[in-house]
Amino acid sequence: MAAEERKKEEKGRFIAERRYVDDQRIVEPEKLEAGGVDMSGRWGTLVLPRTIEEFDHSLFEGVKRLPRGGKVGKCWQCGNCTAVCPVAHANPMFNPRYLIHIVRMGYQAEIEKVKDYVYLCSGCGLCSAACPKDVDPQGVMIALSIAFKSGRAKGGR
Amino acid sequence: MTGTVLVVGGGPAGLRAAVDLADFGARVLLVEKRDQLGGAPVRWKYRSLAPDFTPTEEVMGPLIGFCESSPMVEVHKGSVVEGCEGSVGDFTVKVRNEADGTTTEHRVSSVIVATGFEHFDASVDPRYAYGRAPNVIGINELEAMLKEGRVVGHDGRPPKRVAFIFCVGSRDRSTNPWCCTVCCGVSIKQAIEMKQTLGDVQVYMIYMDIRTVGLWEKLYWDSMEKYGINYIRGRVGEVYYTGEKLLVKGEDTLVRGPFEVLFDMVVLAVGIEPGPGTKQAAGVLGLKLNEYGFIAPRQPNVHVDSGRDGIFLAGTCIAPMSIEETLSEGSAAAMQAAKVLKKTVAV
Amino acid sequence: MGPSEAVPLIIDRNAIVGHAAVVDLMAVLLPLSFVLLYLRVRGWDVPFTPFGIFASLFAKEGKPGFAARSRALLSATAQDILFLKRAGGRCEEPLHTWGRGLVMWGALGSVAATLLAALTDPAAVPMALTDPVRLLGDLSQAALASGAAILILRRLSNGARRRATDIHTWSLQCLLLYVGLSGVAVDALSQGGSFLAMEAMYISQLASISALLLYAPFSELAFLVWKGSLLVQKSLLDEAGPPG
Amino acid sequence: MVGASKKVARMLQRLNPDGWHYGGLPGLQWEAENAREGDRALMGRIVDELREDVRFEEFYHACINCGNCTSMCPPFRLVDFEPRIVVQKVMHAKDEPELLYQMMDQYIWACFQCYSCWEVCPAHNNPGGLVAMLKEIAVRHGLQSARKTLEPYSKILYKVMTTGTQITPDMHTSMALFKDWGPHKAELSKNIRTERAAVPVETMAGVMDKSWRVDDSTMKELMEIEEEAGVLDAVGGSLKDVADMVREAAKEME
Repeated sequence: MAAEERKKEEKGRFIAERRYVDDQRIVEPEKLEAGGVDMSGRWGTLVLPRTIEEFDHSLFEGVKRLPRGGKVGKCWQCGNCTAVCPVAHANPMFNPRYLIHIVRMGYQAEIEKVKDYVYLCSGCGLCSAACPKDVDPQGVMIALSIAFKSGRAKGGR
Repeated sequence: MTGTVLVVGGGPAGLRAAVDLADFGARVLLVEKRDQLGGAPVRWKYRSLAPDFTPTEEVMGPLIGFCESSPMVEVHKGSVVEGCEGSVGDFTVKVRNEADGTTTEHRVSSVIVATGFEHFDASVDPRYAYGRAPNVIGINELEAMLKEGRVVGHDGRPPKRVAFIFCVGSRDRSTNPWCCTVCCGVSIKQAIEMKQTLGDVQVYMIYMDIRTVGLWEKLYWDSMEKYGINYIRGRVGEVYYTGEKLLVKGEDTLVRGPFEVLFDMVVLAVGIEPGPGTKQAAGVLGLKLNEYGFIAPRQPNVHVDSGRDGIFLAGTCIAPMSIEETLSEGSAAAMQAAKVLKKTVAV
Repeated sequence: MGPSEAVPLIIDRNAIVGHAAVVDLMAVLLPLSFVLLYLRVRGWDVPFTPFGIFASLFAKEGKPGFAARSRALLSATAQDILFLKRAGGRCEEPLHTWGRGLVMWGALGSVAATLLAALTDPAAVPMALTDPVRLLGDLSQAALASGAAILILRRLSNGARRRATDIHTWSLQCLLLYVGLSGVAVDALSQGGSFLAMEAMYISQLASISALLLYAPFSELAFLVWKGSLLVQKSLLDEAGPPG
Repeated sequence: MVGASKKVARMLQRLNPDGWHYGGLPGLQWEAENAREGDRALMGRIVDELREDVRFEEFYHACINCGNCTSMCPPFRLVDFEPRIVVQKVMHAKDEPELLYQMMDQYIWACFQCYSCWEVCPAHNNPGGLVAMLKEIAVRHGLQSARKTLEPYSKILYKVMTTGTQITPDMHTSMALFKDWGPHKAELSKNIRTERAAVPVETMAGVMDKSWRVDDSTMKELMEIEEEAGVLDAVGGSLKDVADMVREAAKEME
């Protein structure tokens, strides 16, 4: 465990703004040889771009069909839900507005990053009361957590 | 003393003013630079008008029909006002016909300036590849396509994925620093029409702010809730033609993610800017232009008052506005001209 | 599964609904409720159902062994359910936490009291008012009713919240309220009411419990049970769960 | 300062434990701690210095959060760095100096001053320029972060200090005139690919020379400015060899 973590920390340690690069996007070959010269170490380090190249709405369409997820299409990203959410206040990795948006646009990498936090929703319903567009974010969180696990909607396993 | 009013510009504001004055009993001299009445909605073949998808003909048709047939309205198409002397109640204006070069002189009681606007020329801003890459069109061109009921790319195939880029030539110090106020609503209206026309098209609105003022907000809500149009908050830095599709580069500011996505068609929500006609008319009539090139009213909150007695303003030559506002401004200016008439010739 | 077995503690031998009939009814309804829950969760097309948690106890993958997993299961149950770490921990208002807590504790207390009563006196003859088991039952029913009342009033008190609440939430909370209230009423009637009134109340409580059992798999409760057990499973298998 | 208002305290709390800011977008915990442990007086001074700088008026107007700068930003493709956030934090610097300070740890060092953002900004802000100013301030105050981040860059820093930016004209794709290049852009970029191909890769020295022909007098002036502005002294503490290299180079030219 400890060795694994150390390895993770050492990955890309030459990058000045290392903390702003996602772990999974740093590629560092164990051994790199070019023209008979050993070039392992920083020369082989590669940072994969984080550019979004495709919008994919299949997961979003799946969410719409799940119980209580039907109204998610109304969301206009005002952020009222996140503003009142006591969970988001304590742990900002849980952000209803953000979750809805990344699912809508199908940003796979982002979904992978935060999908386990969706279960933090306490179901207090403050967001649904605050939502100006009647999206029922509390219900959408239910639908999202099912969707992330469901085989029916792409994106969850 | 004369009972005639000169209306410069045959667009919505000018036509409305002419119709109202003729109804009031005044004679109207309507001078239009182009060979066709109706202004921008007719010239660019607008399919329908926001927010209720009213067909353009329904709004413009009666106005044009009235002006062309009424004995009270003397229409000079293809003409411009070249000179204006005198004062309120008795101006002498020269109207030159551009086609045959003949100039006629008229005496008028007052002048209504309604010279309208031009769509921003997106080729000025290189980042949108307008004019260089195919399938990059302005909302004005899309309107004509929608009117034909045939939205296709340069290869004749309907697009599967379309991006609308908002605020092109608006809210930018390099081009025009003002907000054109209507192109959000118009773009959304077109996106909905596109969905209705094409069916299986994915539409993405790349916006900075959605400014669907007042009752136009319904368009915004419906587009999302009924038509499933996607909104991405951000601004596009570059449109690049790959030889097949258009690569649009931008940032989704809601997730802080860079995107580079291929589109079949890019629609630029080109803004409103004052046209050469406005500048020319202002020069001839001795009106002041503001820092943006629109005609500056005496007091910014009172649009009709040009600052010169007997000359009144209406429509988008003062500031960007929607067609409903333009029409009411036409009526408002007609009222001012009527007041002058009442004082001088007692109609 | 809520306060399902909250059978009142006074069951006379001459009662219209006999003890055996109640046991039979529950023996049918409880498994049916579980089956419905299973089917509902399966209907979402997710691989994990709440019953998978028992399989996880014996699963081969993951680090800790069976004993450690059992301990983890117990502690997660205690933390999340008894002490409301998840369900109540992130409520904005203390009142809301209390509402949830009372419902949770009341339901558990009712079940415990019923089981105890059944164990100590299978014939279920009337017990003295001071009987600890009976006291537990009464208090639990009252807690359940007041908890449900808090939840309902909380939703009613705010216009926006009222509008945002869907019919399933209302139905579930009203059912919980009625189960608790009728339980208390049965006991009160047994002390001083007419026999018929008590029996009628008792039958209505049985009906409400049955309705709750049949309806729970289709209410939000199914989701809560699913989500809760999923999180517990995650901690059992020592997967990196989200930091609470 | 003790009071530092409940709002600030609450905000710092928000940064903890996950270090989020700006509407819950992911920020960074270690920097939040950096800001909390930082000297509040210093944070205020940094903001004042930034605002009093003569370039500030030109580089900063107001940010409308459109994201145009970011859409053209090369580091943004790889790193979670956004010129938009830089300008936002500069905009709010007076009220929230700790956020600006926090950013000076690793964040701003992702920028390499290509000024693409400057060209596209509809409000004519210059995020790259603001980052440059912030970097200077970090160096001037000898912030730990600046030392740590700059250490591996001694040689490059030397290059920047003596000859300016590292961007070559052909690396710039936009049609618009790149303000920093002056009228010689076209001439410089005409043969640069061929010239570069001829340069042996191992040396890299030739490449650098080709990037921007800086006049000897300009270079001398640049160094004098560095010296006069006290930048060399500030760097001297942590990057002594760089400062020495600059001084030597200046002497050689005399």
